[in-house]
This record gives sequence, structure tokens and C-alpha cells, in this order.
Amino acid sequence: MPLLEVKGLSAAHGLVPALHRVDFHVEQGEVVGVLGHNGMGKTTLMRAIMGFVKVTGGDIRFEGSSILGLPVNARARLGIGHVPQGREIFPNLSVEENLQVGIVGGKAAMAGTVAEVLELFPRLERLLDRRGGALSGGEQQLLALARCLCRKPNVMLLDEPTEGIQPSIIDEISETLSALTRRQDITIVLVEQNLEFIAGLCSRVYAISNGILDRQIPREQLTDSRAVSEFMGFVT
Amino acid sequence: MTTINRRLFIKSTGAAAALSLAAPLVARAAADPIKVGGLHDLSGALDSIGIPMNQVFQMAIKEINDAGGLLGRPVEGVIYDPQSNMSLYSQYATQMAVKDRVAVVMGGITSASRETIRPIFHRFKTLYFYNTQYEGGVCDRNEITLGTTPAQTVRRVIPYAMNLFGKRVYTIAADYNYGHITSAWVKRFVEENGGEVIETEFFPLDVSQFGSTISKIQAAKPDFVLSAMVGTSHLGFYRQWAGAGMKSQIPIVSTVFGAGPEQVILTPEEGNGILSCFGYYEAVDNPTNTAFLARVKAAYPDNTPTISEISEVTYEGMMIWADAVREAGSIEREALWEVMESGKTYDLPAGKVSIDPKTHHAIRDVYIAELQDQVFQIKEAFPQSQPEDTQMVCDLVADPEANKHYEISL
Amino acid sequence: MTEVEGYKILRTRGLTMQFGGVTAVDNVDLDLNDGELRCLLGPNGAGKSTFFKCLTGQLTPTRGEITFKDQPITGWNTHDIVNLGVGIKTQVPNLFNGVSVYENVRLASRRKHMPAMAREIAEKMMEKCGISHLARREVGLLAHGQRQLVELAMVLAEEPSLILLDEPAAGMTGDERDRLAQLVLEAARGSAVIVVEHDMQFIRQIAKFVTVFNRGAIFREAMIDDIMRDRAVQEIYLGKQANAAA
Amino acid sequence: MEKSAIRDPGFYLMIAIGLAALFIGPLVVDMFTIMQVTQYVVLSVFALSLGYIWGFGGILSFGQAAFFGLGAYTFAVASINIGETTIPLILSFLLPAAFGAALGYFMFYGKLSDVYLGVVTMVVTLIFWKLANHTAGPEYVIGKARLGGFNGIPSIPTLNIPGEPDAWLDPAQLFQVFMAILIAVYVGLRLLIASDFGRVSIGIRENETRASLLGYDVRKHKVIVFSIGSGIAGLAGAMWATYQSFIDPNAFGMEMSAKALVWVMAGGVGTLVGPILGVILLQWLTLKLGMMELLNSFVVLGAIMMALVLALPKGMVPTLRGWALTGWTLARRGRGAARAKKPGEEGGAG
Amino acid sequence: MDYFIVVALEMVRAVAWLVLLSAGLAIIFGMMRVINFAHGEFLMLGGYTVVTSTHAGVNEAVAILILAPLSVGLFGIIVERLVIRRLYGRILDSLLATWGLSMLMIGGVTLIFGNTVEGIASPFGGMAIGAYQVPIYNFVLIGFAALVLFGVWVVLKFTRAGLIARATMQNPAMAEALGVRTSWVYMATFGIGSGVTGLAGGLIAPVTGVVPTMGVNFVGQAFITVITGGAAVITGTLSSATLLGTISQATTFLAGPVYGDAALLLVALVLLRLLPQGITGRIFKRSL
Repeated sequence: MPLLEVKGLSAAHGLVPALHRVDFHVEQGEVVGVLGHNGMGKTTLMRAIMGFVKVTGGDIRFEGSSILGLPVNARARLGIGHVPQGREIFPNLSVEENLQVGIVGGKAAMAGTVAEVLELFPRLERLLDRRGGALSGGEQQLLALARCLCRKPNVMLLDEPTEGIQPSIIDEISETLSALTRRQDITIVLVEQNLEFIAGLCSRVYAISNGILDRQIPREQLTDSRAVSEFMGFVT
Repeated sequence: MTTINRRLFIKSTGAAAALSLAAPLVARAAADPIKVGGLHDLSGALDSIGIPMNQVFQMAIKEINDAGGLLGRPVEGVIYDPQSNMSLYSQYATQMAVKDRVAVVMGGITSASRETIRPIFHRFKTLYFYNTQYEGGVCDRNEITLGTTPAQTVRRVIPYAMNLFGKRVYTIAADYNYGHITSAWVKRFVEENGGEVIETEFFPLDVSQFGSTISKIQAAKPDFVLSAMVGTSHLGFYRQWAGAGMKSQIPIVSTVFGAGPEQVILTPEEGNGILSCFGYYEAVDNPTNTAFLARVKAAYPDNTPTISEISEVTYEGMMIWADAVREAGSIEREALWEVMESGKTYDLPAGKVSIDPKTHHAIRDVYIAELQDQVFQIKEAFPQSQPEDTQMVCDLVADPEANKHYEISL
Repeated sequence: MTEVEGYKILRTRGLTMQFGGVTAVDNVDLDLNDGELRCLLGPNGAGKSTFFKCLTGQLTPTRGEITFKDQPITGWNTHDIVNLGVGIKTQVPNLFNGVSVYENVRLASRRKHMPAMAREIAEKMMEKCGISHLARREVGLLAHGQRQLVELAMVLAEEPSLILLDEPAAGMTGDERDRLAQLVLEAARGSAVIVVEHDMQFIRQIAKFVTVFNRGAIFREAMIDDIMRDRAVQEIYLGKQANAAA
Repeated sequence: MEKSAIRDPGFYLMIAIGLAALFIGPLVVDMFTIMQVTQYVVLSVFALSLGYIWGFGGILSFGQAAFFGLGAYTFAVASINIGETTIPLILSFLLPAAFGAALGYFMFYGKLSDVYLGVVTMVVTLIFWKLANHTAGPEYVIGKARLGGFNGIPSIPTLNIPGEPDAWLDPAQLFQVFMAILIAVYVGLRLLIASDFGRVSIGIRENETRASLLGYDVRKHKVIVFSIGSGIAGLAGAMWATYQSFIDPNAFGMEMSAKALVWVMAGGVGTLVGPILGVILLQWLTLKLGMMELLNSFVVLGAIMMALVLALPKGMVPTLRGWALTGWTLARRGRGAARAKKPGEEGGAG
Repeated sequence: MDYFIVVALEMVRAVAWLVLLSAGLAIIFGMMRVINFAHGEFLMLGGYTVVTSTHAGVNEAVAILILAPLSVGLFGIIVERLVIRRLYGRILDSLLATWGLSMLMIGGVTLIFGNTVEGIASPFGGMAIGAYQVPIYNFVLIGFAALVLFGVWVVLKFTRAGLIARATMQNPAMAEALGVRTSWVYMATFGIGSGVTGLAGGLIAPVTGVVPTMGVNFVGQAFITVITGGAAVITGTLSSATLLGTISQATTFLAGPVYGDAALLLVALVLLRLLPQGITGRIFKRSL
């Protein structure tokens, strides 16, 4: 049984359709990527799974049962973690407080400790007293990831974590997540434009275009980046 | 005009709706009742004063009907609630005069409401009784004014208090016509009696914080405080005065305390010892009053109103009007004026009352009383006080067409 | 890097925009010739839209200067800048939703022209953009691609001397995109144009000289063919593995 | 929206109803009803002033009473001093409009928005109310007019025929003049809304950013809209003063501002008929409640307000129009076409 | 010198008064961006709870400190469930609905209690400062104003609930995505805000007395204090109450209460013009 399964999912922004009958699944411990441009529906897909976007058709199943009727917070408490595009740090909370919100929002049993998470993100350690809004984009991204991991989510929805971030931090994120997946600790759905990042982490990659998720890019093609570049429109 | 309107009236669909709107509330008695209008605030800021007035008004109607009605016809009350809202006052007044065609109207509480409706009744020739104590100066033959004026009350209570407490007076007053005019009278009477008003402060009706004033009064060290404070917000003054422990230090004299149910809203600790002056207290000791209070209690056993001058005078208004109707054998106002202007004396709960033909104001007994445990104890009575202030500016005998509210300059 | 000579209609010096700890636009020096068509590339979050907002006065830059038509417009009100001759199609279309397509476009042309002329221009622009058949429709109910075209028609109807287009091709079908490319090329004959776009097919249809943004700063400026071959540029888009592709 | 007022049948229907009431009303209805309706007419003008700036300029003012009161006091003071009412009536439009322009400049050039805008307008109203209440003393006199504080100004002249100060209007004539003013204000606003200026206002309401990105000076535009609304509110205040022949500080009251909000809200924001219907319905109800001793009128009015917000958030006119349109679509296309489109334009019938 | 102390004390009391009047409203506005126009009537309800329960023989302190906040808090929760909940994100609609609620409450209380109820005397009496008498109860008011602000600060700063509240205030969608039941947070916030308002109503009842319409006198001041303060509950309330309270009280001493009120309004007007998002919209941004 897949941990997370999306079946025939359609969604719309008002009257404008954004997702068409999207199907995919994620197994426990797997890292699945979704590659696509801006405006193709990547973020909408993430937000639909999380419950922010109204679904017009299809189903989303988590651990075998449908979560469509659940509000966002209930999905979060089931163990779905979300690292949204734009990071959505609480700007006036300190870094430490940001992390604590990650813990207190969840079930007590699920909660890790701030200390455990800081081991994964040593860079945050010396920033603990800083205001979230005062961090650089890269630091904010680390914080968003750490905040999500504080809750030990069963599956993590990761929305463009490399957006606008210095390469050193992209590498850091990549390494941290690789380490976690190697320990089979975590299941991730990752939407990205950055091929390197997605190829480095994901076992399977789907391509999304105009709200249609129809192609799975085979693992071997990921290393043949010409095919992917073509997909991205860089090569004629 | 009337005939045309009646003819057109039937054609109009809109008028039918308006008619159903205007259907009186009190059940129609036998055919062709005499309608009397009651226009008192039953909701909004002044309802605590308006509701007892309305209760007594209805009781008076019932008493008149129980005694066989007037001219063989029953009396029917037309009661509207202007909700302490001046534009509703003006609407309902018009409605009573033009549509309901009431014989007489009792009503209006503040001077503002009176000045809203008085011109309307004057214009439509509908007899009007204003039953509230006020600042004086209305000169209008159509209005019978039965409440006390400063010349009747302030004039008495100032020398009484100066005699008791001393000659230095600190005046605090509500910031509107009544307060301004009353404090001018206070100043005049204090000075006439050889005293001094050391300060006069005015407070908008919505002020409820008096800390700074209480400090100022303490700094000024008057012999007593003269209060012409009005309304529920201003009651905060008495509470805060007591809260600061000032009650034992400087006495308070008021020209208006007890017009509404103030004495039962304040606790005894807050209210005891306040001196005031009115044309009526429940404590007035005569058989008419005893019987009157018993009837009030019987009519409203569950929600017995505290009777103040304003509500008692409303009862007076109804009784004086009914008497005039009986004697004149008519409800036409000219005939009623004649009876009332005849100098006839009425025996009423407040004592002896007659109407001054020059001003259409009441000549009446006035009392000074002190509040003890939420009940006024009468200290002194002044029989047959004249409305001298209004008399200074108004002579309806000489000028029956007068239609003005004078501000009496001192 | 190719230097293009001519009258500089737009010039920024040291333009910087910070939000708290995040630097969205970082010390940008950009020059634009009159009548030039410039493409602005860069991954998400590179600061392109923020850069546009600084140019139009929607944001006041933290530091730096902007000169347009030899006027220092830094800190000016949006409408004053616009009235100097700037037209912008924003990333998420900003439209008058409750009213019709025609009314939207007409309000754009009406700013400069008398009613009769404004009507004529509005109709012409709708025709050009292929939305005449939608003229009476309420804008709020249109699909994304159609909304993009409406906004484009509005920008063209303003007849600005500098046109800023933020992701004009997003949400468009192939045909719509081809038409858009023609429109942009045509517009560039009369005005200077800056286009921000991710759609590489579209970019190749129109681009000559290209500026690449990365993390708020100018990363490269070169002709499109050089950019397409530039490994570093592909890297910032796709990550290091893109190397192999070149 | 581009369907101009000139071609809209609803517009002519409204004018026809208005003219019919103006000419035929006094002939068929008794005087009391005429006076009653006169009141609705006055308050409708007031409601239109807010309906315009809110519905067609996107400016939500909690302090429309400031201008209403200012107009009323301007008229009272000027007419008592001049002894004639035509110039005061004009002044009562101009002075509030000028004050509205000044306040608008203060607010819109300060980039105040939504709830803060509301508070500032409310505070201005409160200041007027407090100061007007404070003018009880004899020292507050303007020319021959005592301001009178809480008690207000009595004996305000009834309107007279222009140029003939002694030719006072009787209630029927007053009704006719007021009805004419209402029609003029309604027609004027409809034409204004249909004009390019009005369309830009609607554009600003729909999307301020786009309006400024087209080069329209949003601030200036809002100041003008606000000032026109203020002038109309002032005119309504003057009509109120002369209708009641007295005015007191409650003209500046929060309740007056709030009532205007409720009328517009109940009738429908973005229409001009809505505010008028709102006035008629709610004023009629208030009056009726005051004549029944069933329930405290506050209870009923409060309940109605809450019900309106919860059940008819768009107001009566747009809701009814929506129903009508749905019904029409259904009838025309049969059951399959139940997805009725939203009405394509504001104020189509308004 | 005595007079100076008395005047200063009166200013502090005026500040405390504004803090008490507006704290509950500030909590609700700061957290939820909802303007509760029935705020004055919530105060009134607190006052009535105290007066009626005291007359029924309940100890005054118990009535003020326990019954008033509890009953008004519960009432607030019911109101949130039935009305406010449906109007999130619609500032104006919630304002109009709560205005309707305020009329409903005035009418309802009038129906139940009538329009006049005997008040309770203010406890403790007066004390002497030099030649002057001041009410001891003033110190109670000042103390509780400080306590309310301090209490809110402690809760927000040091408790789990406070952390959740602050996170929700800054970014409700993200808080929700982290498992926070924001609808519960809002309900609790409204309840607590109402409870604080109930306490304030109970505290002011001995000073002003109770009538059904009393709220009207307070809602304007509370509203202006909150909006002038801006979104931060504690710093906002404290800074605007201090500024408005001292200036208006100083003006009252110098020129009388009308000018005091007018000064309060004018200062608020100028402040909002200069700082369109309130004091804490510009300065003290990061505070609670």
C-alpha cells in the first residue's frame, strides 16, 4: 500500500483549471520528484494535497484512507509535513520559536526535539535568537525544513526549496535530505525546477505540464540530462 | 384641506398601509373614543425616565375611564416610543396631530425634544402638556407647562444650603441648555444671598470620568457643590465622589437629582445626604398623595415605578386636562384654555396646583428634601411658588400668539 | 558581452531591494536602449518581478537609482512613472475584474486619448491580441491565458515607450503563444521592451540580447545564442548536471 | 458596464417612478403620508452619497454623518442669517464638499486604507459631534444663529422659492422639490458613473494597482469621489434640517453614519437603487417598531441587522437580481444551464 | 506638590482606564483582525454580572474577578461559534454583524433587567494624599490594568498556547499546515478577549454604575485606542493608551473634559495620518 496516493486529482483556482486528473503515488521511504516550470501546477498540487486548494475531482489517500474531507490541520497531524514555496517563516518569532511551533502544533507522540533537529542543521544553532524575518533566504529555507522536520512527519511535501538560494545552502539541503533518506527516515514529495537537485535526491521523477502529470521520467534518463534539458526547453 | 384629503385618502393605496401603521395600540373601546397622545422615551438613553411617565400616563387614562370617561366617551391612549431620537419625536408628533388627531399630547422629556415637537403642535393646533422640570422660558399658549423652573427650585434651595453649609459654591452642570441656564440662575441666587460661585464647570452628557474634577473641587475647597448634572453617565460623579471619600467632607446640593430614579440607582452610601429641590417627592404628606401612591402600587404591583416630579406631573397633566374637559364640555383647546386660565386650584398629590394665565406654567408647592437610604425626606416646603423666571419674559394675556422659547438673560 | 550603442531610455545604478534579511534585488546596474527588446531570464526567486516593481514605483528601492528618459524616477509615484511612458504586464494579471474586456482596454487607451480615439485604439488592440470576440465578457471569468492577453492589450493600448512584460506566455496555448511572440516583436518596433519569461521556446522566438538574473543580481548579459550555450546559466536553472547536456 | 446609462431601461424606469411620485403623489396621498415619504426622500439622498463612494469608488466611510451634519448646520446657520434658503442650500453642498476634499487629501495622500480609513472618518465625526454638543453656551453664536449645543438649532426656515424669501413651500411642494433633488442626484450619479471619470473610479475599486499602473492618480481620483459624496451628504443634511426645521448634534452622531452603512449594505453595495430601498425598508421598520410595545425596538433592529449580514451579505438588490437572472437563465435554457453567470455589470438596474 | 501628585495619579488612572477598556478588543483585533463592535456591550454584560451577583449575595471580589470574566468569556465563545466564525476575513461584515449584536444585547438586557439597576458602591473608600482625598479603588484599577497586560504578555511569551497564538497571528495558513487548529485558536482568542472585557466591565461597574446603554460611551474610546496602537496587543495598547490617556487627561485638567476628549481624538487622527498602520505598525513592530 502506498503511503500517499493521488488518484485522478483535479483542482481549479476559481474558474481557472489548474490540475487535470493527476495520478501518482509515493511509497514509504521513497523520494519522488515532480519536475515542471512555473505555472504548470506544481505548487497547486502540493497545496491540494495539504488541503489549501479545493479539489474538484479525484481522491487523495494517505495510509490507505481518503483525506479529502479533512481540514489542513488534521492532515498535518496525520503526519503530512509541508515546506511551502516562499518558506512562510513566522517573521516575528525567533528561530527557536519557529521550531517550537513545529513541535507544539502536532501530536505529542510525534514531536521530536529542537536539539535533534539542530543536529541536522548546525547552521541554525547560532541563529536561534534571531528573528525569522531577519534571516537570509537560504537560512529561512533551512529553518522551514527544520521546522517541518521537528514534527517527524511521515511524508514531507517540499515545494521548490532551491528557489532563490545560494548554491552552498542548496548543497547543504541536498546533503541533509540525502542523509535522512538513506536512513529511510522520511518520505518526500519534491517539486522543483532544479534538475540537479531533483536528480540527486529522487528515485522517481514525474514531469508536470499545464496541470497534467503524464510522464514519468525514468531514473536512467535523469542522469542523461539532455533529455531533461529538452523537457525544460533549453535545447532545441 | 381636510375634506380634500379625506376624499383622496380613500383612493390612495399608500395611505392604507399608513393607516394600518397608525393603528393605535390600546384596544379600541366603545365607538368614538377621545384620543390622547403619550410621547415618552420607552427605549434608548432616557427610557429610565420615560417608562415611569408612561406608566402613570396609562394609569391616569384607566382612572378616567373607570370614572365613566369624558363627555360620555372613553379615553384612548395613543402611545409611540420615540426611542430617545429627535427625528422620531418629530415624526410621531406630526402623526399624532395630523393623522391620529389626538385631543391632547403629554410628552417630551429633554428641552431638545420639547423644542422639536412644540412647534409642530402649535402649528397643527394640538394642545400640548410638557410635564418636565426645565430651564424656563417657554412662551406658547398651546403648551401647558407643569414642571418646576429654576425660579421655583434653585431660588429656594440656594439660600437654604448657604445657610446650612456656607457661602462658597462650586457649580458643576451638564453641558446643554438646562445646565447652562440653571447655573446662571445659581450664580444669580448665590450672589443675591451674599455668596460666591468660585467655579462653574460644564460636562458633556457622555462624560463618565470625574477624577480630575474631584481633584479640582478639592483644590478649590468650596462650602458645598451645586450639581446640575443630568443622565446616567453623570451619576458616575456621585459614585466617584463617594469613592474618594469626599461625602463626609463637602456636601452636595442638586437641582435635578431625583428627576429620574437616580436615588435608587445609587447605593445608600453613595447617595445619602444629597439635598435637592422639586415640586414633588413620594414623601409629600397629604391624603391625595398617599392614595395616589397606593393606586400606582396597585396598578403596577410587579414593576412599581419610583414616582418623581416628572411622572407625578404627567399624572397632574392628565387630571387637569380631564377636569377642564368636563367643565368645558368640550375638547376644543380654546374652551379648555378658558377653564385652566380661570385660576382654578387643583388638589393633586403634589399639593395645590394652579395655572398661571400669563405663562401657562404651574404655580405650585415646592419642597426641599434630603436623600436618606434611597428615600427623600422632606426638609422644608414652599407653598405656591410662582414661575417668576418665565413671567419675566412672557405674557400670554397680552400676546396670545406668542410662540417662542426665551433664554432668560440675567 | 556585446555592447549595444544608442540612447539609453532606462538606466539603473546599484538598485537594491531588501525585505528583512532577504535581498531580492542586489545591486543591479542595467541599461536599456530606446527601442530595444530585452529578455530577462532567471530561475524562480531570482528577483525579476521585484525588479519590475522597483521600476514602476510599486516598491521603493532600499538603495540605488533609476533613470528613465533622463529623469531620476527613484521614489516617484507609480502613476507619475507610468505617465512618463511605462506600461507593465504584471506576473499575476492585474485587471479590473468586475468589468468587461473592452472596458479594461478602453480605460488603458483613454488615459492618453479622447473618447473616440480611445475607442478606436481599444478595438484595434483587442483585434491585434485576438480577443475581440471576448470584448463583452467579464474579465474576472476568463481563463488565465485570456487574461494575459487582455492585460497585454491594455499595455499596448497605453502606447508606452517602455513595455515591461512579466511572464506573458504563462498559461497560454501554443497558438496563443505564437501570436504573442509576433505581438511582442511588433511592439518592439515602436518601444523598448523587457520580457521576463521561463518559456524557452517563447524566448527563442523573440530574444536577441538577454540579461540573466540569479539571486537578485545580474548574472550574465549576452546574445541569446551565447546564453543558450552558457553552461553556468544552465547550471543556475538545472543544477550542475546540466553540464553534460551542452 | 459599457452599456451606458442612456441605454439602460432600468434607469428610465427609476426616473419614471420618481417623476410619477413627484407629480401624482401629492394629488392622491394625504399630507401625513407625503411628509413621511419626504423623510425617505431626504434620507435616500444621504444613502446615495455613501452608496456612491462605497459602491463606485471603493471608499468605505464610517463617518458620512460628518458631512451630513456639516451640511445641516451650514444650512441652518446660513438660512437663519440670510433669511433665504437658496444660497444656503448651495452652500450646504459646497462647504461639505470642500471639507471632504480636505479630509480626503489628508487621508488618501497619507495612504490610509480599509479599517484605518474607517477609523479616521469615524473619529472626525466624533470630534464634530463633541464640539457641536459643546456649543450650548451663549457665546457660541454665528451671526444671528445660536448653535445651541445638545439642544440644537430650532426654527430653521422651510425652503422658499428662489428669490422670494417669504414664499415658503407647503409640505406637498417641499416633497416635490426634494423628489426633484433626489431624481437629479440619482441621474447625476448615474451619468457620472457612466462617464469616463466614473469608469476609472470603478476601475480603482476593482483594482487599485492596475489603475495606477495605467497612469491614473488613484489618490486624486479618490479625493474627488470622496468630495462629491461629501457634498451630496451635505445637501441631504440641509434637506433634513429644513424638513425637520431643527437640527441637533445627533446629525453628526455615530448612529447616523451607521444607519447609512446599514441602508447601503441592506440594499446592496454597487447599486444606486439599493440604498434607496434600504432607506425605505429600514426606516419604515424603525417607525413601525416604535408604535408597537411588543418588543424592545433594539432587539428587533439588532436581529435584523445580524440576519442581513449573515443571510444577504450582498444586499437585497444584487441578491434579487441574481435570483432573477438565475430564474431567467433557467427558464431560457432549461435545467441543464443552471450555472448562471454572475450579472455582467454593476448597477445595471440601479 | 500634593496637587501635582494627585494630577499625576489621575493621569495614570486615565491610562489604566483606557488599557482596561481596550485590552479585550485589542486581543481580538490583534489576533483575528475582527472588530467587535459589541465590545461596549460585552463590558456592560460584565458590569451586570457583577451587580446582579453581588445583589444575590456573592462576594464582590468573586463577582468581579471570577464570575464576570467567566460569564462574558463564555458568551464570547458562543458568539464566535454562531456569528463571528462565518465572517472571518470580512472585516466590514463582522463589524456590521457585531453592531447588530450590540443593539440586540442592549435590548435584551433592558428586557431582562429593566433600564435601572442599583449599582454597587465602590469598595475601599478614599485615602488622603496631603490635603487631597483620592479613591483607593483607583489603585485597584491601575493594578489590574497592569496585571492584565502583564498576564497577556506572560501567556503570549512563555506558554505553548501563547506561541501557537503568535504563530497563528503572523501566518494562519502556515500554522494550520503545522497542525494548529486555527479555528480553535480563534475561538479561544475570542473567548479570552471577551473574558478580559468582562473583567474590565466588572472592574468599572462600581465606578460608573450599570445601564444597558453604557457600552456606547466606551466603545469609541476602546476602538480608537486599539486602532491607534496597531496590531501588537501589548505594546500597541500600552503605547496608545499612555499617549492618548496622558494627553487627554492633561487637557482635561487644563481646559475641561470636552477639550480632553477632543484632544484624544485629534491625537489619534494625527497619529493615524503619520503612522497609517497604527503605532506598532511602524515602531515596536516586533513586539507582542
